[in-house]
Amino acid sequence: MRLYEYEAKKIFYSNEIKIPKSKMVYSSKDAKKAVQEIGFPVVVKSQTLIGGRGKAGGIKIVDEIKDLEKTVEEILQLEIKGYKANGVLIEEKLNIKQELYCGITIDRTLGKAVIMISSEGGIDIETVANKDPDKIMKFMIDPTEEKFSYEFIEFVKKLDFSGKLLLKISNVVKKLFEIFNNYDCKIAEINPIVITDQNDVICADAVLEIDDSALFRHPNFKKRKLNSMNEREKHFNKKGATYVRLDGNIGLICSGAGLGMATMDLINNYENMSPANFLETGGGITEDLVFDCMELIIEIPDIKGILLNLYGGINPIHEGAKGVARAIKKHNLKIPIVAKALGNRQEETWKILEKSGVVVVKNFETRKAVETLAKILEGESV
Amino acid sequence: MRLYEYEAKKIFYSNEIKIPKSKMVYSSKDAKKAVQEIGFPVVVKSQTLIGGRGKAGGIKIVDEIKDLEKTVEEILQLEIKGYKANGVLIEEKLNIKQELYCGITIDRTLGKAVIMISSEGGIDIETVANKDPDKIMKFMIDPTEEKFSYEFIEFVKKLDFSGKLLLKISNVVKKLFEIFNNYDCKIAEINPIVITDQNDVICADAVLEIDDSALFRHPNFKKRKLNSMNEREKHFNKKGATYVRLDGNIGLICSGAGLGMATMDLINNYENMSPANFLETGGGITEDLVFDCMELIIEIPDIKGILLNLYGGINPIHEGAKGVARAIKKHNLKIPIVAKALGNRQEETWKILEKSGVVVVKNFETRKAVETLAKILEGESV
Amino acid sequence: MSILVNKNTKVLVQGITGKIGRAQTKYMLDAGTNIVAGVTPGKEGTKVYGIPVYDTVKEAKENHDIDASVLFVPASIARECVIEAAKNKIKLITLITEHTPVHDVMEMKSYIDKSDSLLIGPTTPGIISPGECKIGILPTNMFTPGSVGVISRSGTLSYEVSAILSDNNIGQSTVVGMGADLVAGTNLIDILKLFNSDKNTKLVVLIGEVGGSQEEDAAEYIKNEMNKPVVAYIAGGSAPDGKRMGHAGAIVEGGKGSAESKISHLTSSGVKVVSFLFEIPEVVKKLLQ
Amino acid sequence: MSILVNKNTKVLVQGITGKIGRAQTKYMLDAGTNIVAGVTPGKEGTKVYGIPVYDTVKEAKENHDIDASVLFVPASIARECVIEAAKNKIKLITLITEHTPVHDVMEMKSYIDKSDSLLIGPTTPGIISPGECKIGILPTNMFTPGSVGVISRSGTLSYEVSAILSDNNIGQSTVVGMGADLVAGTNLIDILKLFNSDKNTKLVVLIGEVGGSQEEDAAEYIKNEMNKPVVAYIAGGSAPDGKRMGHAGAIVEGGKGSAESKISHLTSSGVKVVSFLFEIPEVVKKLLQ
Repeated sequence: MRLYEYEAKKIFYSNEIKIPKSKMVYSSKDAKKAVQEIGFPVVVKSQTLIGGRGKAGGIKIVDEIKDLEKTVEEILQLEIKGYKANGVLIEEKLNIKQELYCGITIDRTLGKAVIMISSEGGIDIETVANKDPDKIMKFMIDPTEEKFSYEFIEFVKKLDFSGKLLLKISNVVKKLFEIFNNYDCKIAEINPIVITDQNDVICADAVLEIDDSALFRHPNFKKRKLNSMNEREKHFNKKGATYVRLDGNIGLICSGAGLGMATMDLINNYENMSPANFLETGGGITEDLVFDCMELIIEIPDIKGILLNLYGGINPIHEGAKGVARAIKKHNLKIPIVAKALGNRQEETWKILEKSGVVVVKNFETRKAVETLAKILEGESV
Repeated sequence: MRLYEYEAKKIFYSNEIKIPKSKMVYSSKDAKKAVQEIGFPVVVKSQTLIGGRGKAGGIKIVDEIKDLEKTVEEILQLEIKGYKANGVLIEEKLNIKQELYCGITIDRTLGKAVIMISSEGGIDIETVANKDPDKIMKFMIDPTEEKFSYEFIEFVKKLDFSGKLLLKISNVVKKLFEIFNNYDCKIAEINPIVITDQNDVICADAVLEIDDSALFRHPNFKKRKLNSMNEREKHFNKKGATYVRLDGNIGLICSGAGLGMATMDLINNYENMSPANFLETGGGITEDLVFDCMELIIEIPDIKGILLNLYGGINPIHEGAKGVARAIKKHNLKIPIVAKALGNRQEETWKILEKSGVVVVKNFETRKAVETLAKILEGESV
Repeated sequence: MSILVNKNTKVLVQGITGKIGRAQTKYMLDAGTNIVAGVTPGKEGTKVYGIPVYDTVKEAKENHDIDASVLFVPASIARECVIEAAKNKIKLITLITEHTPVHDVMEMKSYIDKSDSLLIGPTTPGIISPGECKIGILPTNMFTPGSVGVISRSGTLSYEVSAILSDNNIGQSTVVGMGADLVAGTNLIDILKLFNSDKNTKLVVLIGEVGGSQEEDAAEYIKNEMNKPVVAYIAGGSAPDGKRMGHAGAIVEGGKGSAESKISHLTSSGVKVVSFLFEIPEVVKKLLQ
Repeated sequence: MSILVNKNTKVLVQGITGKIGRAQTKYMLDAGTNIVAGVTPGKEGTKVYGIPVYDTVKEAKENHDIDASVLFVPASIARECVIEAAKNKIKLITLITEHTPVHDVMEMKSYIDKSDSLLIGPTTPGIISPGECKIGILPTNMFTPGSVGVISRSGTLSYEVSAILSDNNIGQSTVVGMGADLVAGTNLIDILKLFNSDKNTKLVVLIGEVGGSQEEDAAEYIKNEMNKPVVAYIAGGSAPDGKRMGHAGAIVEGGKGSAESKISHLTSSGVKVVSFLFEIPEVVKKLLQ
């Protein structure tokens, strides 16, 4: 779960990381009020979860009141990669002397948090990373060992800071690491950390992504996530299923991410077929879950066929089959549905599916199931 | 800083340890209201920081409304070891099947927390400890290593519990240990943990003592402590000084606890002298602090003389001397004051004291200073 | 004979009395697994399919020889249960549980790395040496004994590829599901090493997927150390991109993580990378000739 | 010659730029202590009485040989500063700071116990080997060189007893303040052992006080191991009782902790226990004859 910049900054503020004066608004009217408190010039920032908003025109500086309304309205209307902003943040403009970068994430191979800092922060940080990786200092953290203040100081010294700036920057990195741990983050990032002309150290942007699996430890964020979902999404979320809408014409229900990806690879191999969605159930299959999956897919316009690809390891696939049967009956479905369902209780599963008119492919190869669906769509008999 | 039972129970409750239904009241009128919620029979418990209140009559069971007012008033008026109650706790009476003991404190020699549990809790726990120490299980905790749920289960199993009771009791011990750590406790104790006839596990009493040195991490309790102090006590507290009122006639100001105790040993050796107080400044001597010490002592009725015993290691004893001089001048003090003050800047110190009429003993032995004061009080010249 | 598990492996089931633990215990027993004990706190004295249940791993260990533990426990306590197994010196720990917080996984991995134990998972289907021992939830009927080792980052694809191999009369020495989470207790290289020194394994099939740099690291190991052929498939070449999440992930991965990167690293290490799973039997047969 | 410190001991001062750190650095230099560096984060490049200041212990260590560190740091960060010294392998760490939270002390002690370092304090006046080296805040003029070792749980009484000894022409090999907190980094026994094997120490004066069971434990050691005479005083025989705080403390101490208990344990271990400090010189003289 990624937080909006303004949400992340609230967390920073309550953890004693300095942030610019700012106010979240949803209209140009409120923006005017906000500016009265903050004072010109201000930065107007689109609140969206999509990266690259700066380059897409989602961040604008406004010097005078006459430009405010227009800029705010523009940014509120601006779509970035298909997404509109969830309000704008009106923020004091800092007098920047230097921009630093600090990002904390997980090194997947080592299974350790890695803290990265660079004295060349800003929008081009990835270019720095590619061209001059030595300019980004990296520190691996053993999660069972406490990290002490002096270690953050030793670390930040490698960027050649000294005196009060050394202490201020070390403190920001330490606090960010505490947030990363306390909020179960997968990513905690400040880009840039701004050193102002007054030698203040202020966080100008904020990225926090909380691990969805850990939301049970963060009831407020869990609530906020559930509030942003409809009933079906809530059900999916509770069961640990993943659904991503795509552009194609074949509905897909798979019982694992790898299987789903492999099935998509196969579907994409046919000219007239492409996945309309990516849907993986994880290990939480129930009749209701698969029923919901089916309803979700048949709502997609121009859907031509459905492919189920399920394994009965931990999953009770016979229960899933009942969900398919229920959906077919309720919606009187006529589009071709092909299923491959193997593993524990497969015979029972096949029986239920076949009774509902699903074409069951009893082969081990997903290819055969995709082939079968392709043939049906071509009008061939199978 | 010891918490009242009702304060400790609030902490227990917010940490998901079960406590009896209860309400804190300060009058018999409010007690009646409380009983309407709780229902008879109730236990009326004096809220005091002194141990042994049960044996002193500070805990009474009330079965009927007719006895309530009298019992509450009696307990509100009851003095236990010279202290009146800070209100009474009205509490549901539990149906007790068994009483357990759980106490967590610090083993001073090892420098480790020690968790103690016994299946023979209740008011006679110290008798159990003396007569049959094997009935109290002890576990030493390395503060740098996390203690896991399964370890608490392993631990509580030694009391021969099983099934749901095992889980409930282990959970209470685990939560109490979390409280011990999170609230910087020196002592966290539940005596008794009650197993009810319904196999509920409920904490019937609660002792928490928070480390005064750690109050900076617990601003709410720091505030509550400061609120209960007058200005002078606040000053003492801030400087880390300790003051205990005793029964004698000789005021005492020492710059360390050991020195204070040794000086008391010497004073007690004289028939007509005994300490009126114990006062140790710790390492925070300032002019104001010692001035306050002097004012505190001269308020004691029948004070016959004052002994200062100061070392200038970390302490600026010349500053302390200025405080003595100021107090003498302000209150036009005439009672004999003897000072032994040695170490860094001792000559300067002596000069200030002698100028104010203090008898300065320049010997290394505290005995000589005590002797000198005794002689003055006997009317001998020194 | 096989890696990690064989017919002598004595298995403990943590979380044996839950709905899933109970059902999967039955399937494992049916597959011939030598389950000797179970653990669920508060349930000591009961039995599940004749298997005695204990309150703690310590007691199970005191009463039985135990080589391996498999966990069907809630995600919220997975961390503590894995550490309990490791502290009790169980050599092989398999965590089936999905949706364990990644910070918990990092912590358990840190404990494991300092111990003599090996952790498979979380979100793993487990391990099977067909005909000898199954630890986990893999559907037994997909697997046949043989001499091809299978390592898969995806659970379901480990079934699919094994079923395809079996269908083509290519049996498996051991099939290992690595677990699909952001952080896995054990990396591909650790398992490759075991297969490399297992006499009965003649060839290894590696099923990777987009994300992380395990396949790239494995490629390096294969190039330098591996003395038997490796066939690989990388899932996710046509998968949708995740939403972009800050720069940190990109900087850490440093250009690795895409299907292209993985395929090119593996190919240049001498691995035969196929585009579809169904191509595998033919390639394997050719390489085993 | 002495224990713990001597004229060759190279000393670091943590918290050297604070008011107290600065003043005490001067007193230590005046006492002949070989202070080679100081640490205060953010103050690197400055000097205190000619001593170079660094941001971290690590850098001080890189630039100087350091045997011992003495800390004048706020109580709230004492834990981290002690651990920083220990992690940088400084052998002797003396924490002068008062009012450190006891949970912090337990944590630092746990780190120290797993390291090769020794922690004196917190709330200690420090250590002095008169004429050679002073680490801490002891007022130098109380002490003279000689062959009596002094260990004191009370800071001020370590001054008093040394001054009385000096006044009676009995010099001290080393005087160690153990620290007055609930938990001390080092216990009496640890220091007794050092004195026991120090050739220059002929007799040990032990100043205990009520509370804890260190003196009782020391009595056991003295009885079994000590090969030189010990004279003791226990402060607090007439001190007021603290308010009663639950049963836990009483159960842990199990009857130990009172002046009576300590005196009887020490006496029956062959220690000469005096009732007043001023009796010590005479007893010492007799025992040294």
